[in-house]
Amino acid sequence: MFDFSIVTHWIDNLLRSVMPGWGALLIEFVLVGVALLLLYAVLALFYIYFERKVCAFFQCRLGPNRVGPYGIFQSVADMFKILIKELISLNHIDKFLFNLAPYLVIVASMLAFGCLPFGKGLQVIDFNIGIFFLIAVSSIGVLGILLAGWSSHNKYTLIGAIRSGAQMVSYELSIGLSVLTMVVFAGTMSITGIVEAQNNGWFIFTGHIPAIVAFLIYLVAGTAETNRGPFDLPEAESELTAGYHTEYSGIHFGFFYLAEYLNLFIVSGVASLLFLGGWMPLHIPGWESFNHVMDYIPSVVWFFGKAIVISFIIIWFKWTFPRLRIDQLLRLEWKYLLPLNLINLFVMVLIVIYGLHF
Amino acid sequence: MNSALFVVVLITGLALVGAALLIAGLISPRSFNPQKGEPYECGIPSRGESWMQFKVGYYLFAILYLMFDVETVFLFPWAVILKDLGVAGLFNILFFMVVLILGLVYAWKKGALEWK
Amino acid sequence: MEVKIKSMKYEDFKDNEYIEQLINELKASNTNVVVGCLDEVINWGRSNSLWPLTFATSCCGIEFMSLGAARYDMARFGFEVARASPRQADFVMVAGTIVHRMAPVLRRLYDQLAEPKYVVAVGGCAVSGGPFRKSYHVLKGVDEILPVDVYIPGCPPRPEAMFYGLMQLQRKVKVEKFFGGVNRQEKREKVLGK
Amino acid sequence: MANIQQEISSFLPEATFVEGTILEVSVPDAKWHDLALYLHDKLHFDYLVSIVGMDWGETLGCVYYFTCTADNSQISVKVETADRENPLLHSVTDLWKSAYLYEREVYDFFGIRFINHPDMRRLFLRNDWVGYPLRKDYDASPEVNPIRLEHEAVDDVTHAIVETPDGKLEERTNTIFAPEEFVVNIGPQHPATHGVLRLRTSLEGEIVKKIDVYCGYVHRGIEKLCESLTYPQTLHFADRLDYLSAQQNRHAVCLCIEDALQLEIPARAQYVRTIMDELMRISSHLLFYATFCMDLGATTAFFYGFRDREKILDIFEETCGARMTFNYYTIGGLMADIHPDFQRKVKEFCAYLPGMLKDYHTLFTGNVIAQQRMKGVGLLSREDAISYGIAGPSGRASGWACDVRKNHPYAMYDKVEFKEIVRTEGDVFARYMVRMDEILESIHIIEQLIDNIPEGDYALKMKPIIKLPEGRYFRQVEASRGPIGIFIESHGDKNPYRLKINSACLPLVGGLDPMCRGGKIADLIAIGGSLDYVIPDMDR
Repeated sequence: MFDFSIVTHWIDNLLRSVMPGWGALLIEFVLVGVALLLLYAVLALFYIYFERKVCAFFQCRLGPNRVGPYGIFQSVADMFKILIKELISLNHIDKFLFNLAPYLVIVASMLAFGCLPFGKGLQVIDFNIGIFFLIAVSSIGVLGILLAGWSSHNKYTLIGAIRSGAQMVSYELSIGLSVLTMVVFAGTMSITGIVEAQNNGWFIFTGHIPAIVAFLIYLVAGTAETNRGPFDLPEAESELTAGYHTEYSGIHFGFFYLAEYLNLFIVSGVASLLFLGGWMPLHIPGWESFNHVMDYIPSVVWFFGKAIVISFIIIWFKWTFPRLRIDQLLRLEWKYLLPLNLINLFVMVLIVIYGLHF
Repeated sequence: MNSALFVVVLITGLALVGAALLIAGLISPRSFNPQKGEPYECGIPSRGESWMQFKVGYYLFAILYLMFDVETVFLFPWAVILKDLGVAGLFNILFFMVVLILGLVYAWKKGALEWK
Repeated sequence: MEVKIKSMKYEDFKDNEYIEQLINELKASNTNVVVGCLDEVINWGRSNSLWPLTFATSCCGIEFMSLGAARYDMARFGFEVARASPRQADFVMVAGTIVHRMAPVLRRLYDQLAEPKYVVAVGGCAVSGGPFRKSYHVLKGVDEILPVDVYIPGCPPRPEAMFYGLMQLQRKVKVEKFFGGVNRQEKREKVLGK
Repeated sequence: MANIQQEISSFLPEATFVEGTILEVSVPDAKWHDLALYLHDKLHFDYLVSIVGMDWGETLGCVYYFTCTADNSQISVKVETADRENPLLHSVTDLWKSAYLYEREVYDFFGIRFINHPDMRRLFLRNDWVGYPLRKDYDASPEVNPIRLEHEAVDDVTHAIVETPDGKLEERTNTIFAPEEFVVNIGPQHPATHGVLRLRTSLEGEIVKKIDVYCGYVHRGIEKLCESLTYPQTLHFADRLDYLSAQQNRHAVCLCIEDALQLEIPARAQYVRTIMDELMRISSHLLFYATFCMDLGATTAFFYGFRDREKILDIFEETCGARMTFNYYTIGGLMADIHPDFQRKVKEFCAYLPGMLKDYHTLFTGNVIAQQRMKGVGLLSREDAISYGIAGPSGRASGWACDVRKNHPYAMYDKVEFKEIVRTEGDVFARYMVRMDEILESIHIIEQLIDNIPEGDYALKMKPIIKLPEGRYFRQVEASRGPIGIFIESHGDKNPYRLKINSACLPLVGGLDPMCRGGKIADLIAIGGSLDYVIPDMDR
């Protein structure tokens, strides 16, 4: 398995040999920033295209196919368009909060994005409380949505914002508890540690029933956290026209659009990290030659492959289920997911203490 | 190193938004008319203020959420060292959790989990 | 300069005097190479990502829905993301009769659209009042209150006709100049006097 | 009928009668409310079908059509007033709730104000509109009512004329929304109002407190236009009313005129009309499925519905030459014979659709979220359905057997065997299921007819100018959304003196407010979707 830290160390040494340490650091920081930005943009464009194609095939259509081969440049065209659209100046809004909201949304998703381990040795931020940090920053995004809705001085956006608040206070809990379940199992909060711990089998296999339950809860709660159907209440096209971002135009709206897809990636990335071993290849204890073959597949492919498969499932949700109503949404969380989660956590604790796992 | 990288990522995010806004601000067209800045409400002028007293039906959920979220924060450190603590650790935290779960059951019985 | 639209030969499109005129103007104006190239890239993006406003009043609206549905699938051309909010839409398809009561609403929607914006008049009613031309409550064509870019006649026009009209709109977008043309940057003070 | 005539004349000796297919009673306005009370309580005419405003030159007035839901007998009442300056009639909103919108419509078109009506605002026209367009002396010059681009002022109070116990008339104001209420406009440009309906909705958090319906955003004045056209010319408007029941609407106009002329339509035309009507119903219900699921957020179902609807449109297109506005039925038969492939294609389609319907049910109906969104939401009792005049599939979902095809059969409906789908729950789910089951029932009807289409003429030879004998004619046909009624008053000319279209959709929005109160915004969307109104039909 290729370790990307070799590359980063090589660059580091090369830079340090030609310039003082602080200069090397500076250049490295810039490189990290640019790489992150590029990856972020490319992923967003890919995801927009991916979702459109996937939903088109669910709906017996073809989806974009005119712009470039198979329409792969469709989202690029959209990006150009959205970048040059007018930014409407509105009269009655709270200007500061209105402009702050897209920053919050993008920064939150960018920070969470930075925590993800894209491959062996390819991780920007690696705290020893990484997973905790990830949950913390990803919840900032909802704040952006709340502010966007509130500051727009529009009744639809206000309702959208309030809905997103209700959704946040509920599903944050499920995410927290299902992640907690896995932290109990892994015994560490460091992202590297969690991935390394899955060397001998992904948690979803080794943690058997509680891990599977936690995985399902995480999928549901993750879908809700990203405001995607069937939990797209803050946006609710057929109820609130465009929900919390009704008043946002041009690139302002583009940020929300971008962040929505990136959050989709982040949620699926975290799911693959916690349950499917992150960039770890599929290892089955005892099958040495099989494990060896799996090791030849680059770690980056593993990570993105898993993330995309989970994204596909989340997209599948969206295009299959009708939207929930706000009281049903809360009932689902507080009366079903929360008790289930607590029980699941307890079972997991017992399993860990008595070593009942594989 | 990590905290420095955290700042780098933060700045990257800010730079993305800032740069895109700058480009958009420079080249995007602009036009004005009296109706453009008004709130959009299906093509009809809005009636009165939008920032008015508005009934938020879920404040009880918010309070419950606070409780449980704080609980989760306490649980995380415990979760990491659970393997070392063993059964004793479980019972210590179980007492803490039971109190909270009783709280949830109480709220449920009181009907606080119904949307009103 | 030739306007390229995939799977439509240029000769098939030559019937539009207005666009030919725009092309000739463009040829005569000697655009700077950098600006010209940038223009082309931006216009490529704009013309391939025209998002309609979900707006329909009557029969033509159902054909507009058919346009988005499985058989015709306007997503193929990048018209996919029908936005319900005018802030995010690029053009409004006026599908159906516009009556006196609706006129201020439509005008407001148009005013609230973000620049650059286009109007497509779909169907006899929006083009000229159609079968209801003599009525006391019907606008004799939406161009009485809005500048219209493309007219699609029919009662209601078939989805194929709508596609043809939308491609004409794409063509129009492609030959427009963006810098110094579409991106006019008005000053707030000048227009609103504040 | 003679029986009813006797009872009425013994109750009200000054009433005069005109015999016809529907008995017509004329009463002076002073006695009208007493008679209305008698009709409602004693004779059980509990369903107000329509109020037709009329301008007879000297006098203004209304013709009311009532049906007794117990035995489906019909009666009409004519009330008139000679005061053209300040015409007043007594309101019957206290007895039939559907009168609320109908009387506002009459006020809008004729300027007749109704005593005791709580809310005398304009319904279709701007509230600063000058004149009453359906009066014969209306000044239609565009200078009087130019296109205004400023928004109309919307008041939160309305004016009403109330009769005090001692018989005096008083102007009162009623409040619609208090100043501190949170009022949101849902519509006119909204993805889920199925057109340009505007609902001013007062909210308390997510909960709907009150809905005030604004119509007229696509009011095209078809009734007035018809008055200057000959009878064959009026037909083409029918396709553009409720464009999803184009064939049935046209069927209603043709039937009304054919009834007046007492024409015997060739059997071939009757068969084809019935088949076309049912195909239209299927296509409309498929579109209902598509848009309703879309309203609830199940976008994929939208594409499924539209995909199968295209197959019907193909069949229509071969025979009629159009996808939506068909122009197929004419007075005395059909415009053209059916396409040679018609029978084969229809049979293929009838074999194909039931399988797809199973798919629909697995995709949407069986879904837990969908069930939770639909069941127990938007309850409408049978009494309310009748009182609000909510007929058609929505009425049948509340347990009211109101199918015109059964009650007053026309075309081939008395010769084919079919079930009237009636459910008793009266919620959104029932309204949805009634429509889904009606698709199967329509297929059943088509299957009985498609192989037996008799040879022969497809139309009678008609003169280009048709003159109807003098009189009032009213005819109902079951369209996809409920009964569409066509009222024609002929003065023996080549064009109608008054042609009134009694739309199936207008009463539906009348019932929106009581159904939605206390529900969430999401429920409002679901209820609106399940009622499946078509705005151009409502606004005409």
